Amino acid sequence: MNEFLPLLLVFLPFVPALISFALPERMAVWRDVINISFALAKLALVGFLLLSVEDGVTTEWRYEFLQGHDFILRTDAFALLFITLSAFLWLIATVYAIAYFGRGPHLARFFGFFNLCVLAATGVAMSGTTITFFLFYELLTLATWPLVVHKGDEKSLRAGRIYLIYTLAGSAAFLAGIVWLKSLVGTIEFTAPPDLSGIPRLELTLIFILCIGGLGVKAALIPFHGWLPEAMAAPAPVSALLHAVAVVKAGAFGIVRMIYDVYGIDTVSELGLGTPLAVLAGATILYGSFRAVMQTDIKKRLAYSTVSQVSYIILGASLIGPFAIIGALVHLVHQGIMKITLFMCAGALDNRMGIKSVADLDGAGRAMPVTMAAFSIGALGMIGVPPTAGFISKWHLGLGGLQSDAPWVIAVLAGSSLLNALYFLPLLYRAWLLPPSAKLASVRELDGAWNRMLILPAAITALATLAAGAFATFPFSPLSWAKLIAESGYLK
Amino acid sequence: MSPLDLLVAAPLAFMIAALLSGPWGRWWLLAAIPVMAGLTVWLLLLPEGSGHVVGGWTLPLGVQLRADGVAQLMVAATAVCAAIVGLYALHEFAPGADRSETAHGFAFWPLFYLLWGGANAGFLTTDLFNLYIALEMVSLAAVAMAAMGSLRAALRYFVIALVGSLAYLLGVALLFSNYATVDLTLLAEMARPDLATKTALAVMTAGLLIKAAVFPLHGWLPPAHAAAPAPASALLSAIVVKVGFVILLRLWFEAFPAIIAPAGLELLGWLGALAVLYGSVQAIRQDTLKALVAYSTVAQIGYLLLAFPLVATAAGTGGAWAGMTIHATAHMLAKAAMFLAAGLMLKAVNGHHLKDLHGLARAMPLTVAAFGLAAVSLMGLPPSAGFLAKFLLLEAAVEQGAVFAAAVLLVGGLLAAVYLFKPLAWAFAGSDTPVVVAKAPLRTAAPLALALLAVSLGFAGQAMVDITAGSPWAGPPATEAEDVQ
Amino acid sequence: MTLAFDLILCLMIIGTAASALLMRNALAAIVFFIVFGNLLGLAWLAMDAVNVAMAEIAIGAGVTGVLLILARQRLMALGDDLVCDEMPGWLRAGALVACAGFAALVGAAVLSVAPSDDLGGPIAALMPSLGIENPVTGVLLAFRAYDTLLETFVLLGALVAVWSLAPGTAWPHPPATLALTEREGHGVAAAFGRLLLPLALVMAAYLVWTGSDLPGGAFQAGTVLAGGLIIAVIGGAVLWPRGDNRLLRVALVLGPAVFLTIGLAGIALGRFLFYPPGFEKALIVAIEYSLALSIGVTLALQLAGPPVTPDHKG
Amino acid sequence: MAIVEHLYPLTGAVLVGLGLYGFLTLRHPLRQLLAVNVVGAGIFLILGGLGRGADSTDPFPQALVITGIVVAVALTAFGAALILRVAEDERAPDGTAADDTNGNHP
Repeated sequence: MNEFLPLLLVFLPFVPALISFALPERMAVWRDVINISFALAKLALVGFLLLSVEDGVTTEWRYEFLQGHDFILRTDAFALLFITLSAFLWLIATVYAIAYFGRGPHLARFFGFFNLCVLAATGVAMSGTTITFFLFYELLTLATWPLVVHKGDEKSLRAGRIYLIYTLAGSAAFLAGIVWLKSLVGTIEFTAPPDLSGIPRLELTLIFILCIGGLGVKAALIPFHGWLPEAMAAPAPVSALLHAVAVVKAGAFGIVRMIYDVYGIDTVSELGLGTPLAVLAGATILYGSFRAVMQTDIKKRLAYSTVSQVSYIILGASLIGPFAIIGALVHLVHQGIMKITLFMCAGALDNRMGIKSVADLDGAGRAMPVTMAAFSIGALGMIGVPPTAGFISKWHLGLGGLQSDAPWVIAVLAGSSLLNALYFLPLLYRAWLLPPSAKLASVRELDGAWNRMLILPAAITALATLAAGAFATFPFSPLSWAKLIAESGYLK
Repeated sequence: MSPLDLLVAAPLAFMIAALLSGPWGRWWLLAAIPVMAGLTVWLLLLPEGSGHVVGGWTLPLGVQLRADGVAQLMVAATAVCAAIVGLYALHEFAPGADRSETAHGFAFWPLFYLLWGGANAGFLTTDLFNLYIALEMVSLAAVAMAAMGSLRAALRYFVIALVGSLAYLLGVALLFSNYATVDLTLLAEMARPDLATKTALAVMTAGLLIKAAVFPLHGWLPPAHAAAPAPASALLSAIVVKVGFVILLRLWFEAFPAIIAPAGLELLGWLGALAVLYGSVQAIRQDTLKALVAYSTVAQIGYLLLAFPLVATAAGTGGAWAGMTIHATAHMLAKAAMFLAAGLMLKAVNGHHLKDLHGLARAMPLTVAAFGLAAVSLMGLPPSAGFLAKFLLLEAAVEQGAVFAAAVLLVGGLLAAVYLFKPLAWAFAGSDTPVVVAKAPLRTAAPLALALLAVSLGFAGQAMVDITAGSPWAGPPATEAEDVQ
Repeated sequence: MTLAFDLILCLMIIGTAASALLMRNALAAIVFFIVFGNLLGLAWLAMDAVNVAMAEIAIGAGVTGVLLILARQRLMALGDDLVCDEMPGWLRAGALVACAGFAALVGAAVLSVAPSDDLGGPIAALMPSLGIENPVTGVLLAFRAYDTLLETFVLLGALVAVWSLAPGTAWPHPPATLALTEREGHGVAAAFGRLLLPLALVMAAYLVWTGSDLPGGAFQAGTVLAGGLIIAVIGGAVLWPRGDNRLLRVALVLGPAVFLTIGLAGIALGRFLFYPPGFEKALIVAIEYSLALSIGVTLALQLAGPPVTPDHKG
Repeated sequence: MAIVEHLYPLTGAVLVGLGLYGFLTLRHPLRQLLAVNVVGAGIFLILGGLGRGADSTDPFPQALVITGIVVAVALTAFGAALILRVAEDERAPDGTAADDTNGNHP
């Protein structure tokens, strides 16, 4: 039974995907029920696995799809960190999407691909070899494209085109890298880094660049970030999913795997590859923040904020040190929770009151206090105000920078936090302290089940943002789990 | 008893039956499918390299049939394609309103079986002259099917194919004169690098490159494949070009590997690379759907040629060999699916252009899904068989340090994504659902089944690698084909 | 034959071929092509290949020539005067150089191979077991019967392919009638046709029968039959049948069907296309007769071309 | 002496070249069809001529040639019909026989 658990966990969303595709629109209620119940089932399954992995039991499923090429799904602690996040946010995003779209057209397709996306993200997390990782990584690309072009207007199609060009080119580079590496050292399982000592430095460096470059596209590292702000053309639930868990996180997750499980920190430090990557991540953090400040569209601003925030993870991973990696891992979760909160709120504001740009926000806090409260918590978290989750991340990253003799990291973090404040606080100021503009539709935030359902997910994740910060030392908190990962494998 | 000759005889028997049955001829398909399926399974179960000489005569007089890995894989893929395309065609090639015969509705079916039988004959024989006849069977049916769409394109195809056939025949004549045999297995033992052999090989290769539509001899393909009715296009792109390719394989890697100069392999590799790039760029530039899909065939054939130098240098590992043959199989299934899906979509909107597909993902979700899945395999994205093939080729290229080939493989995949997502983007465009009239909606199952197969065969990777490795001449030196009764 | 004869013959072959290709007048070109085919037949005779000579004269020169003449006539009727656009001189020069080079390459390859009768011996050794004398028929219908079987299907398929070209309104009407250009010749042709058809039948039957022992055989006989049919149609003695005529279909598939059936029956005795000992000649002759009939009808209909809509006859 | 022995196959080689030249320079499909037949005849001469022994000709290539001639005539017949139909189609009044709608599809 346990052997098939990883398989079950990955392919569970396939069932609601198929059902969503197949059910006619008039049975939409059933589709909603099925989607939510499968999300719950998956969460339960993840809970069960969390308990067993904490006891040190990892389960594994392997299948030799080609001689010498294993397809491996494994539940190690790092995988579970990502899976827990995705399972939790999947449930949240499903509820939100149902409320957001109501009974709009062609949702069957949307929920079908939505589920495939989650399948791919889970697969990315549990992949036990580079080639398995690649399989799911590509599947993720394919499954997200229909979501990006969901609206079908000129802008979405353009976004979809740009998204594909970036991500497929990235995947090609990544594929070249892993095939090259495999031809040198054979199959690479993510259990212990292979022995790379006999391989010329130049080759290793080139492969590293190919792989990180390829993964960096999804993680929106500069200069490969161009697709992300464009992808804002997608509906809010898609943006939430893309930014918080699926696409960008798959890239960041892959980079962590590359550094810690494929090359191993020793090889990376020996080759001197960590510092350039850290610098690039730092540059991305500052660049993203700068661009965010300049945006007037709320979703665009959030998008550039994502560019910046995801690189925190890469920064932490590339600094190579106990605190830094804990910071990176914990931020993987924290950023997800915070960013999904922000996107869901932005979507709700747009959906209910037609607010799209910063200037429209005046007085929105009075019309939709719950939404704006959740938004504010997310924004403060992003800035890194204690006791939110964001503070925990930045604290560890900062310590990690000091520990790795990279004091410039503190400057980057400080600068970024300043910029974060610069682009988030005005929103809060406008929403809470300015009088509402006349043209804003007057809405009653919590009227009707649909509307309550639209707010509820954001409220939950906002509370989670607070909880992750306030109860960071409790077992099973993201921080504790990140420490578990770091202690179990990444720090020797 | 052996399935080898029955796989050729059965379609021919059905050809006669279809000819005799007039307006009812199409229904023979329902008998043909189980018969051919049974024979194909039987073929797959045969021990590696089993074969015999037809009629119980002996070489060099007789014609030897043999089941090696390539033949098994290609015959099986052909059977799947032909069966499903045939089912799809039942509606398109039907009698007129008053049960009277129509020229196309009647003639398609005998030609269909001629093509099927000819393709099987071509895959199974080791006799170069017999291959010539098989090639003509296939070409004749193919041109006639192309003529059902555009007479002009068919004429162009016909004239060029004729030259290709004659070039091939000239080579056969020279080889027979030189060695007093036209059997590949005997030639492999006797091959000498003399002028006659080299000339023969050169002209035969040129002829086959025409038949397989390899750049720069591909000119006839796009107009003919784009204009033909959907099931005909599917058969042409999936099966017909593969016959020329398989003969090329047999010549280069079975009969004359000893006298092939590396430069020749390199040349074919370059042609393949150019075909991938040129075909893709042309496909990107098309604004009609079927022309796009047809140029995609030009590009995909390029991969097969690109693999030639990799296969030759990778003796023993077999990765490139498997990659090449699996690519041929994957392309067969995916391209047939894509043409059928394209046919349904265009029929429904009554147009030809990409922009006519506007919003079709909503009106015909399953058909668009079939197109999309086929596209996944053609782009070489996981988990499809197309990915498996590309992965194996890429691995071989990287292992051999063939950086250029590896780059072409990767870039080709990206270009394929560019041109294949264009129609998909149109299908996903717009928020209003167009009103389409899909006749015989059950037909959607055909492209969907083919596309799903192309994608899911990726999971059966090792099985396909094992089958295709069953060529007595792919890895170790050639051995005599065994005779099984 | 003497060397001089061979040499003159070859020069004439090349000369007529060149004329057939280079004449501006299409009719003259086709006439030269027919002469060329007949000279080739002579060449085959000179090489002691009587079977091939008959096939070449009957099919290569005869049927192909009639085909080309008919096609030209119909194209002219459509206003296509078959004039080729003149290519630029430098292109023609380039093509000439390339083709001369290619011919030289092929010629060199040919010269490097010594002519020899390699398989004559092994074939002769096997012939007694077949009970027929003509080794070419032996090769065609025994050793390489598989080739021949497929070939008959190519022929049949070609007719279906010709039919498939019919305009939508034309199927299943008969092909266009063949008419002489001059009215006066009509009566003569009619009488001739009525006379010739039975003669052609007898002649075909004879050719098949001798084919097993002497030169001749199904293809040659089929061609004679086709010729008889054509002339009979020109004279109006018989009319082209409709494409969906039952009897016609049976006649068309008879040869291939008999061949295939005998081949499949062989499986019961061991192998596809295996002739049980003692029955070789009987089976081969049965195949040949049915083939001759089918080939005759098929060739005649191929010459007739695709069906036409009744109201416009080309 | 080689030339004498090779007289017919060499003639065949010349015919191949001639036919190819005709094919390349003649721009009318029917003339090209004729040229292709010349090439075919040349190939058959090579095949038969090189199978000539001291006093007999190998029956094996003879049979191949006969098969080849029959295949060639089948293709020529189809080609001629195709050329004719293309010509008819081009001269047809608009609408009655436009290229890819031959009226055969319901």
